Amino acid sequence: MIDLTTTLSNLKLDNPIIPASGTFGYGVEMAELYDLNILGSISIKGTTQNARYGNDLPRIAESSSGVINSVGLQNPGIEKVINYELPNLAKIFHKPVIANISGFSVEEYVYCAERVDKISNVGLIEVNVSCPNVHGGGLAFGVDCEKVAEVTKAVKKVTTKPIYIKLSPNVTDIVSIAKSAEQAGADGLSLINTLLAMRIDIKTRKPILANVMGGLSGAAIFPVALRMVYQVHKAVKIPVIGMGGISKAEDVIEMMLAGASAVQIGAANLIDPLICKSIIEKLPELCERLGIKKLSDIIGAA
Amino acid sequence: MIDLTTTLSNLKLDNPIIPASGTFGYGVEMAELYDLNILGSISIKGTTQNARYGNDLPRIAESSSGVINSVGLQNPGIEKVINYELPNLAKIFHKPVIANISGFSVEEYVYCAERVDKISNVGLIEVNVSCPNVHGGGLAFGVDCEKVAEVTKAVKKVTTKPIYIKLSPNVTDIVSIAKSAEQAGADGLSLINTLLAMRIDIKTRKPILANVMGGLSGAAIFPVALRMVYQVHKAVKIPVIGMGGISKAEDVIEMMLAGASAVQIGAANLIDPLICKSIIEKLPELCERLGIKKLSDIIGAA
Amino acid sequence: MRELVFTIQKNQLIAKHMFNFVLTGDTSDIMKPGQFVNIQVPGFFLRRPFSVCDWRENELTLIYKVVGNGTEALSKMSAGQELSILSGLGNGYELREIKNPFIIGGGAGVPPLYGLAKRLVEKNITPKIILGFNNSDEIFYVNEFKSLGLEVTVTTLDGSYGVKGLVTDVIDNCEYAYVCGPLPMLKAVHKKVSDGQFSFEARMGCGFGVCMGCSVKIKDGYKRICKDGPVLNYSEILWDEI
Amino acid sequence: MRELVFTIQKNQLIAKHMFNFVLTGDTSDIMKPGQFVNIQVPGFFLRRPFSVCDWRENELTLIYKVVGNGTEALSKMSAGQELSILSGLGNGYELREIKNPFIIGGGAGVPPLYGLAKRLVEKNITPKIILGFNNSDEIFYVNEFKSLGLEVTVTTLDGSYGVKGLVTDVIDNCEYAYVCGPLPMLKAVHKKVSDGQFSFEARMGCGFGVCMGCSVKIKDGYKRICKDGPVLNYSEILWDEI
Ligand SMILES: Cc1cc2nc3c(=O)[nH]c(=O)nc-3n(C[C@H](O)[C@H](O)[C@H](O)COP(=O)(O)OP(=O)(O)OC[C@H]3O[C@@H](n4cnc5c(N)ncnc54)[C@H](O)[C@@H]3O)c2cc1C
Ligand SMILES: Cc1cc2nc3c(=O)[nH]c(=O)nc-3n(C[C@H](O)[C@H](O)[C@H](O)COP(=O)(O)OP(=O)(O)OC[C@H]3O[C@@H](n4cnc5c(N)ncnc54)[C@H](O)[C@@H]3O)c2cc1C
Ligand SMILES: Cc1cc2nc3c(=O)[nH]c(=O)nc-3n(C[C@H](O)[C@H](O)[C@H](O)COP(=O)(O)O)c2cc1C
Ligand SMILES: Cc1cc2nc3c(=O)[nH]c(=O)nc-3n(C[C@H](O)[C@H](O)[C@H](O)COP(=O)(O)O)c2cc1C
Ligand code: FES
Ligand code: FES
Repeated sequence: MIDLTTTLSNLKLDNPIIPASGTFGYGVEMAELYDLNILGSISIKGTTQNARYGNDLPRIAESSSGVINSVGLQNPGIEKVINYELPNLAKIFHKPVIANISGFSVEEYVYCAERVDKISNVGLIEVNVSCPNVHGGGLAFGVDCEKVAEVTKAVKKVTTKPIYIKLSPNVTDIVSIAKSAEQAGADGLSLINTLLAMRIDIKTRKPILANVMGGLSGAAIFPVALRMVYQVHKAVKIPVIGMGGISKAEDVIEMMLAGASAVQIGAANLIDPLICKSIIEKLPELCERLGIKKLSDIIGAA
Repeated sequence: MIDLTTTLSNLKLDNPIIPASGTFGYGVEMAELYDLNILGSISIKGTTQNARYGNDLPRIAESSSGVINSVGLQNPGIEKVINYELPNLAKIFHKPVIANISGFSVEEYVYCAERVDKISNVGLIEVNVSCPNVHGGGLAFGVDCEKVAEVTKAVKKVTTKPIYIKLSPNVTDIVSIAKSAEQAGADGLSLINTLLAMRIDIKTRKPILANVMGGLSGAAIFPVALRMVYQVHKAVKIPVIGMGGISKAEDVIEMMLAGASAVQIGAANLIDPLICKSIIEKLPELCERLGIKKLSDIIGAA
Repeated sequence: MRELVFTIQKNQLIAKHMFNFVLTGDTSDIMKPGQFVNIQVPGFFLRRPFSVCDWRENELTLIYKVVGNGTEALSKMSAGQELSILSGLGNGYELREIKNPFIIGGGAGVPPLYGLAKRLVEKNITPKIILGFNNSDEIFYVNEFKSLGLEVTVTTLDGSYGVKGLVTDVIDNCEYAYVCGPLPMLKAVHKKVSDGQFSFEARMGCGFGVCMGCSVKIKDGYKRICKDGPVLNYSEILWDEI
Repeated sequence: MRELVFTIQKNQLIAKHMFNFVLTGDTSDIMKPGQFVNIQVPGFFLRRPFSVCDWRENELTLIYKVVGNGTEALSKMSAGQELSILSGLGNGYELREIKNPFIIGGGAGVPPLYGLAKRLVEKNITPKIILGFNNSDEIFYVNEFKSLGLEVTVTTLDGSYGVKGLVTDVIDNCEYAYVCGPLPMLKAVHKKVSDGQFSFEARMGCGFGVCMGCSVKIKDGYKRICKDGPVLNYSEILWDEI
């Protein structure tokens, strides 16, 4: 028997496969297709303090091996997530979940973190620092070491569960941002979020997305994500959840070799809703073939 | 008749199609396949002061819709380029070429720029600031506004031909770097160079590239390149040469709508050596279909 | 919803840029006309959504228009080739017990209305059919609707067939309409009818409700075109915002 | 070099993971054994290089081993399917007027040596053939070499066929060798022979000399495996650096 278990801080996962925030809703649609309890965990759609409709349509554009989204954090707000979505998910998924939270100010992050920290089926809090920092002029929190540290410290102060900071890849030096988060007390890191991108409709001569720009994800970004996970893992001591373009079991192995303790699967869910299941089913055989007995042994082995 | 001409500073091109530096050698191999004189121009392989062998093999890895290279600026050095490669190219290509130069210090950039400035078939000098800055600790010149400005000013001082600064996409804020180059006197900008990326061999558990990391290019990066060209075009007044993942005539239109005055085609040459020819042949028909009479009219129209 | 493999049986040009696409496979997830399927076209990242035009056991008919690279690639595929399809997506039209509804379609919006008309007829309802096209080259399925025994009015923009003008020019005294077509047509039609069901399009990430890529505001919150739609009710639609 | 379309004629498993791949198309760009072609496998960004095993007018034979995703996909293709191929790449072996050369191959390096042996025989040269494999499951083309009237020595690592051991165990008194195989084999062989031509592999960006992806240092500068190789001469190779 191949051992697929892995650990994120105090959270033990049956396997490293976690659907990524924003690509799995709150699980109910996917539960029509398969028993979600085979998953390592689930990262829920990013939650903000108040309900958000998000950006205007179109919100989706396509590219070679990728999808660009400008959903803009549509979510029902923290109260509804806590009172409705999370209990609902608890009925179909009997393991701790990852609560992904977002904010447009430090106070909003703190508010959301404090609220989800008390929820029993939340095992880990993932703090998405890729939202534009409205107080600080619109660039994302996640591109600035000090802002990342500030958010991390503030969130740590009000929580007891492991805090994972989800980093933006749209930066010159991912390593120094990762280190800032670590020094500020982050228990782990999630990377990467989407790459800032856009498409133009050559017939209308206008950007395809109503929001003009959006985030690129999918297989296209895998080698960039892998590079960042590799660099960050080498530079920090806290665990890293690796994501970005993972679409097959081989990619999971590669991402773990780069240093990921677990992985998230995003865009691939959209085009193949059974992808997480297929990967989990394929992992033992692949490990066997590669001479891996305990999957967590290979974390950062490259 | 559709007018495909476009202008880069004082350089008038018959069409906007330019093979990108490093993906077309010095033209001789491609000349076996077609008459290069159909091209708008050619950007030659990046030249450094001294001959460089570059990095160890393997230097090439693949990804979904992309290729990662760590060639490491193999080139015969500026003297041989000037005395052998450029005159050779002049025999088969009878238009001004783009001399792409690189350096590991400001002095090296200056040396190379001064030398190529005197060569008659050089129409424009493209300064690749993506090389690691050995004096400044190894991060590329191109990720730092001040360094970019310094290189630009120094190169402008010793040259008479248009100077285009080729920007690295591995930055938090491409716009401020573009503006620094403009303020320092750049006549135009080329973007983007490759995205820092890597792959790991899951059998050997080691990075595929001997150099560990390399640069991702090809269709995978098109929406990131398009976004950067769009942002930079909106922020500067000087012309932009757009590149990154262009692989068909439609991509050329899209890149020009985003703000490119001309485009370069890189990785696509490697997998389809006839791609530049095909695109040039397809452009008139496509323009016709899209109601474009003069291609340069659409620059930045999105 | 299920992920299934279908085999192409027929892929035939039936009007300008318009293909009749017949596939063999398990259709048991399709419950209602107006539902759609999401097709993985080889070489493209996202799936392409197409309304079910008609279905029976083991046979699915779609009609698609070549508008971009994905549909272009689809048009080059041939009988025997297999496709991964997410079947049984969306809510579909609810078959209301209204005696003489209108069915109003435009261009690439016509396909689902055929499956709808057929099923209304099976319920002894006799819809009045109004179909709008740009010109005579683009007309398709008029005879198929007629074969159901229905009265069909065709409009063309240039008058090259049927009534010259828009579908809205021939809608008269309509209490209830089943509608599918481009957004400007839907908006124009809503002003001419008192009630009805309208099928919408949106660029989709997933097509089954998890990505929020297709979410539109309605009077009482929002709906996902892919999961809560594509068919929305007249009264819930925010006509000024959509 | 030309970009051409070839049609698959045969794609047949002939040993463990090893496929005999026969294609129909214009072979006029292939001049010498040891040259290679670069195949666009649908769904993959880079082309895949394979040595020409044999060729005649309108027919190209390759032999490939399934080692990764691209060759896996190739192995699933079938007769009638078309492939974009860059044909006539690389320098190939120079056919030297040496009476009794050795031809030494290992595993997936054997294919080009068959085309070479055939053409040497046509020139009345009688090479001695030494082929090394891991075990009997992986052996292929031994009979084809024998059919040329040549003496063939086979080694297997596990002794399951022929001589147990490595090709180097059976090289005796070799003045000139044509060699193709994995790098460790090439290195080992060079120590047992006085002169010869060695065919190398490298991960390639282009395969026709423009990207410098495959450049190796040699005694007098560098050579691109794809354009100046894949066949290098014994004397120019930097055996300690390669
Ligand atoms: C619920 C639904 C039902 C549909 N039913 C039909 C049908 O029965 N017949 C038919 O001809 N067309 C139908 N469409 C439209 C069809 O999905 C698009 O024409 C098709 O996706 C275009 O793909 P492409 O690759 O050719 O275009 P491209 O422009 O190259 O596609 C690029 C991206 O944009 C998306 N896209 C482009 N146009 C549309 C559009 N109008 N709607 C949604 N996504 C789009 C594509 O899916 C793809 O993700 C339907 C759309 C939806 C949402
Ligand atoms: C000049 C030349 C001649 C060759 N002739 C033959 C032959 O006749 N028969 C045969 O079975 N194999 C041959 N090879 C090796 C063959 O090219 C690889 O096995 C093949 O590219 C692997 O593709 P993949 O997608 O299955 O592997 P993957 O590992 O999935 O490929 C990933 C990338 O690495 C490259 N790559 C992987 N292994 C090699 C390799 N050994 N050499 C070069 N590139 C590699 C691929 O081309 C691709 O770009 C030759 C290689 C070269 C350079
Ligand atoms: C439609 C969509 C919505 C997303 N929403 C969120 C979100 O709410 N919060 C977040 O942290 N990341 C969000 N992401 C980013 C993903 O969680 C993931 O980091 C990214 O897509 C890279 O992984 P992938 O290439 O596997 O998709 C979203 C991605 C997509 C495609
Ligand atoms: C093999 C290879 C070598 C390259 N060498 C250079 C170089 O010497 N100088 C340079 O400025 N850019 C170099 N580039 C970058 C390209 O010129 C181009 O900016 C980049 O590849 C993005 O375009 P593409 O996606 O069309 O390839 C190289 C790219 C590749 C793939
Ligand atoms: S397309 Fe994903 S929710 Fe509708
Ligand atoms: S592979 Fe491009 S030069 Fe050899």
